[in-house]
Amino acid sequence: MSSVEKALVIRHREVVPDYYELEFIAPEIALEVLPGQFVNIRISDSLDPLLRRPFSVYDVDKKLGSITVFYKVVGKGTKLLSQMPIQKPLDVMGPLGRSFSIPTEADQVFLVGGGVGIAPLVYLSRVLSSEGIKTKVLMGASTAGFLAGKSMFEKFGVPFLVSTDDGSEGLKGRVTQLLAEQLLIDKCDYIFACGPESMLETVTELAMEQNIKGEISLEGHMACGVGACLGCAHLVKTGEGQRYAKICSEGPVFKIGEVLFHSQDER
Amino acid sequence: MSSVEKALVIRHREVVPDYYELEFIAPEIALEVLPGQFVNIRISDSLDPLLRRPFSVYDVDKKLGSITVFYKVVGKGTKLLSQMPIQKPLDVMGPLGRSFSIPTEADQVFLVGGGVGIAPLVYLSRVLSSEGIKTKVLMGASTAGFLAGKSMFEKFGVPFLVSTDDGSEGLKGRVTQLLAEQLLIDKCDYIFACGPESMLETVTELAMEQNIKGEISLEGHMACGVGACLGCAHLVKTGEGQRYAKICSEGPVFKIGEVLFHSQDER
Amino acid sequence: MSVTDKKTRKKARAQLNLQVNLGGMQLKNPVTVASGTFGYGFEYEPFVDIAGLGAVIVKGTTLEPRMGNPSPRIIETPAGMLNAIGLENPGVDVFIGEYLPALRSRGVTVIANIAGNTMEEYARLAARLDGQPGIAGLELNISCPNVKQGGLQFGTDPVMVKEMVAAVKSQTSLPVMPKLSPNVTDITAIARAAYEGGADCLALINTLMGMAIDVDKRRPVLANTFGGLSGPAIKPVALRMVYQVAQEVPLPIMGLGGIMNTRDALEFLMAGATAISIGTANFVDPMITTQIIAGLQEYMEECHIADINDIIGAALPQ
Amino acid sequence: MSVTDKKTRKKARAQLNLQVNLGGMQLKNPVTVASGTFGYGFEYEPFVDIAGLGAVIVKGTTLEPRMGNPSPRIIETPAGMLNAIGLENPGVDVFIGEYLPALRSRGVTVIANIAGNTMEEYARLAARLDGQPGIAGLELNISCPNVKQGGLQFGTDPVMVKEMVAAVKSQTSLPVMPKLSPNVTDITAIARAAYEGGADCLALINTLMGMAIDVDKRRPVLANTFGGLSGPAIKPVALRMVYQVAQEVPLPIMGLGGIMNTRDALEFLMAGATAISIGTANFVDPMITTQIIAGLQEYMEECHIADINDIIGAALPQ
Ligand SMILES: Cc1cc2nc3c(=O)[nH]c(=O)nc-3n(C[C@H](O)[C@H](O)[C@H](O)COP(=O)(O)OP(=O)(O)OC[C@H]3O[C@@H](n4cnc5c(N)ncnc54)[C@H](O)[C@@H]3O)c2cc1C
Ligand SMILES: Cc1cc2nc3c(=O)[nH]c(=O)nc-3n(C[C@H](O)[C@H](O)[C@H](O)COP(=O)(O)OP(=O)(O)OC[C@H]3O[C@@H](n4cnc5c(N)ncnc54)[C@H](O)[C@@H]3O)c2cc1C
Ligand SMILES: Cc1cc2nc3c(=O)[nH]c(=O)nc-3n(C[C@H](O)[C@H](O)[C@H](O)COP(=O)(O)O)c2cc1C
Ligand SMILES: Cc1cc2nc3c(=O)[nH]c(=O)nc-3n(C[C@H](O)[C@H](O)[C@H](O)COP(=O)(O)O)c2cc1C
Ligand code: FES
Ligand code: FES
Repeated sequence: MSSVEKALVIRHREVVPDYYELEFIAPEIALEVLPGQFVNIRISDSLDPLLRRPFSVYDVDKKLGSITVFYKVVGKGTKLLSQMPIQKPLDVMGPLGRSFSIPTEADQVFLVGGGVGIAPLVYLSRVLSSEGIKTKVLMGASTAGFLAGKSMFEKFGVPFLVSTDDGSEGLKGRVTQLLAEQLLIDKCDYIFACGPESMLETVTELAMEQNIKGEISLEGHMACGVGACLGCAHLVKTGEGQRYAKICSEGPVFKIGEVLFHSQDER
Repeated sequence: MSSVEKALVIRHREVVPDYYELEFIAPEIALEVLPGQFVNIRISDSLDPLLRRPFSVYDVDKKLGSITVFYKVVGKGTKLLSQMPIQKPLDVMGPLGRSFSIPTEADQVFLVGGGVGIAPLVYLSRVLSSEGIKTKVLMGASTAGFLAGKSMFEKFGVPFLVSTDDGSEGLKGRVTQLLAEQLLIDKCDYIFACGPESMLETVTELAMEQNIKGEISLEGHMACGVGACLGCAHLVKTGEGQRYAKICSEGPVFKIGEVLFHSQDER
Repeated sequence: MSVTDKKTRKKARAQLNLQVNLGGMQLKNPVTVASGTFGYGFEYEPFVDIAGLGAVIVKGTTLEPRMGNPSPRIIETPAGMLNAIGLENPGVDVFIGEYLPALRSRGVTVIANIAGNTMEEYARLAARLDGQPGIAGLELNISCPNVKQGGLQFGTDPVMVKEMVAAVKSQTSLPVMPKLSPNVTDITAIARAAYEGGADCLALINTLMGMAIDVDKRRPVLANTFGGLSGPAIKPVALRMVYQVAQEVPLPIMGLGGIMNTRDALEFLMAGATAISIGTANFVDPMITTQIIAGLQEYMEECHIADINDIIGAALPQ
Repeated sequence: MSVTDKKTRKKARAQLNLQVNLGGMQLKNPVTVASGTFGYGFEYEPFVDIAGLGAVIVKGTTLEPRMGNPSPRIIETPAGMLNAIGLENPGVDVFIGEYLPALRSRGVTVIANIAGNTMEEYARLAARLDGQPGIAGLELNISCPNVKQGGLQFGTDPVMVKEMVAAVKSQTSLPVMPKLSPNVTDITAIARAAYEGGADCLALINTLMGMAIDVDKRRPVLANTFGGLSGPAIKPVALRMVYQVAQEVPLPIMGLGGIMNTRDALEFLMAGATAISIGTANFVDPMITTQIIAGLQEYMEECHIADINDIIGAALPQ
């Protein structure tokens, strides 16, 4: 069950410019959280910014009762968060949302992350490995300096390949190109992906072409985080047609093929 | 001329419970500021709290270019301010308002402060002393623990007497009683007072009864601090009748007898 | 606090009366949750004892299921947020068949919130909900920006408001609470019309109509262009309207709009509201309702007020 | 930035056009300051080159001096503030005799803001100001909560608005800019009425009517009970009204309400405002106007926009 905790910040550092790792003690959340779930953080007592901000769980230390999130400074809230000193309590609500499933039949799975979208894939990769499922991480960034999650995969010994838009490291191009290449040369039974919508759309196309099952994690503007406000709607397919699903409570993890993208959703 | 400075906080401590001393580097303001003037502080970048908060200048170090304010935590803004770490820049606007005048003909003057109202009297007492005017400070608080400004007067060797509502130190009673007593037994050519309105009203009555001139420093809700918004109006007497004066720019220091109190102003 | 202190306090609390009567609806306490901000209550069960609330006002219900608007549906604004959900809901039959029984079994005081495209739809919804066990009253959302008739919104025209309320009243024995739009020149005129139409109480306010522009994309942020502004930003406007209506119309008021804490709740009660609703604040702090109920009790103890009804309207002119 | 970079930038800036025409008023740039928030300009001279502003809209002026309301006149609210100044001002003669010459000698573009108790007072004020050198235009404050006629505020009744604008127009050769109240059901109806009365441009919005209650004293905080809500809290409402009116009425708009930074200013321009006013933000940051002018230039450079007029209305439906 979700709860709200006053979580003591024990570690907070800028990994690469504008990307931060933040670790805090939240035993109840740490105990329950599954890969792909998120926490909703109240960044300040002030009424501006007003709403909580959602962040995927990057890693968990179940013994210590701590949770790490990995975030990028993009606006007012994340800017403020980046100034949060350690040893202060943070108001954290979680765990929220549906987790990734563990494809126990799979032999090898691909984890595809674009930018800060690698956040939920670290904890997932650890759980998959512990279940004896081989994982290969494909991660992309605009340039080598922003490949921030590498150290975590290195730390946990998860094999990974990278792409950068400017070719400063790994394949020059999008991470979806990397995925296309890898699908040609390596076995993949299941795909997990998180990143910008355009990336997720391409991942969906690639997976469906090759008939590979998988799951993607979406983002969206949120208010409540618990399915009450209907603010975080995303169009999904249903038997008969389409409907809006709540990213926070029916997602953020959706099956590949279930989600409808821009082209249908946006003006 | 007033300016806005990004002032580095160099000292910040809780003197007695809820009363803080805050020192910051603001060379342009420090150079110009006179006793009785105030600064307007933007406490956070957030839009809540939105407006700046006014604080009297408690002390100045002209050499260092620093200013100290002395404040009490009473609400959202002062609470937030109390959490301000040192070595961070604070957005300070000043100096603002009219200063106390220096009654060069006076031999001995009384400085009367109620609660946090002693704030502007410290710097004033130093300037008066340097002009060779004898000063006697009368300060009141609810209880001994809140007589926070004492250390400053001790430091600068300014003689002072105290009163407390509960009698835990000095005279048991209001500081205005202390003033009444002192007016009977000691010479006073001029009175300066700062504190709650009810106190200022009584000081005014006592001074006028005895035909002693003087000045009082008012507080009020402020928005602009520069006389532009007309938000900080206080009723004053004019030749023909009455009008609203701007506390920020025509005050906060007013001549004794000039200001009209509650009884006339409020519903 | 010593053990004896705690005991005395507990005893004192037991003697406090928090119960209020909102136009025939008996509420355990004046703290309710606003329609559309608390789902059907279940979503907040991990955080709140929902049966302990004065009432749960559920998400707006229509005759037929509604899909709602495209995304983005919400965006934060300074001390507020805009929403354009578009009344997404599964329709009245699912509400009656699935949600209502579950709420009833939990002992929740339920106020149903209804919306339609025409006056007739409102009347049919009222008829359909009449006699359904477990509903304490009906809130009429006549202030939804989607609902228009003859080019004008129902909620902004006194004549239509009066007719609408009368039409609904004729179909139900439940207390009827029209929820007024703040996007009007004279809120007291609308409130009076609702009174004349037979309303049992009034809820005010719904959201202020607003918008935001995405400077990079050079177009409105919300897919629906306009949205409803809620949260602390609108509190001064909401409070003003409650204060005005409380003086002009002899109906109990459910006050809402930007309430974030106990002091805000007290402001509304003192402005003349008999009960209050918490909306956007639930998103910020999911346990806020429980905290405000406790906060009201503390306030009553400190100020020696035995009955919450004694402070209702305390700030109104004598 | 290297020296050559700086030079190129300076050159680029020189070629940017920030000038706008607001219904006959030529403004150096679209950034003006809102009436009542900038005094007569002098108050902000330590912080701002007031002649560099698009215009200074001075404090509301009446025929006779006004004393204003008792205190408290202002109170902060979440991301906003309430004010009930009560139009304190020294009267039109002092304005013409003392303030105007001083502003003129500094090269400030001045827009006078006028208010009265009756339509006749407005007309007389307009006549009195007509031909006074140094005034670029007249802003009509028809939205002040103090000003009533026949129980209704001028600014909320289309018929009165039209008459009022026509009455003022007949007395002056200056461009006339009615400033509209947001406390209305349909802002476009009021805007159209002003247009039909002969307005040259429109300013929107004035403050939303709100209040706050002092829980300890159990009475309204403001001595005047009600006050006008301004600041970022109201920005979504202001922006929505500008966007609506820009589509319905063929008049240039001065947009204001809660603008705090360059992005906010751009939102209003994209919503269809030809110029913008900064009000409450001056209190928060006295140098904000200068910063927004620079910010607009930076934005234009980054987006390769040579003329600010090219982004006006960019977010309106095609
Ligand atoms: C389930 C979920 C998990 C997430 N996990 C992570 C994570 O692990 N690490 C991370 O860095 N970010 C994550 N995000 C995104 C993160 O929540 C936003 O970056 C953050 O809320 C922005 O807040 P801000 O105040 O800094 O930005 P704002 O000032 O609010 O906005 C800045 C920009 O971000 C956009 N934005 C704001 N909120 C969101 C949002 N919820 N989703 C998408 N765009 C938004 C705005 O439109 C704007 O363009 C996640 C979002 C969701 C929904
Ligand atoms: C010229 C001047 C000099 C001042 N000097 C000092 C000083 O040296 N030290 C000090 O501690 N305080 C001083 N004050 C008062 C100080 O500005 C307020 O205590 C502060 O603004 C409160 O901010 P807040 O956000 O904590 O309180 P809020 O949450 O804004 O309000 C808390 C309480 O304080 C009251 N309040 C808010 N603002 C003011 C105000 N401007 N004046 C009076 N009451 C107010 C509110 O009505 C409320 O009761 C001065 C005020 C003025 C006008
Ligand atoms: C996301 C969201 C959805 C809402 N949906 C409804 C609704 O379905 N019916 C209704 O009458 N009001 C609805 N409202 C309005 C709220 O019930 C309430 O009147 C408004 O938000 C003001 O209160 P607040 O400031 O406390 O949120 C909704 C508000 C929000 C924020
Ligand atoms: C303290 C204060 C005084 C004001 N006085 C006037 C006035 O005299 N005449 C007028 O037309 N508007 C007046 N206004 C309204 C502003 O000009 C402006 O319309 C409003 O504040 C919204 O803009 P903002 O949110 O940027 O402040 C006043 C506003 C404030 C805050
Ligand atoms: S954020 Fe409220 S329903 Fe998803
Ligand atoms: S605070 Fe604006 S005039 Fe004094």
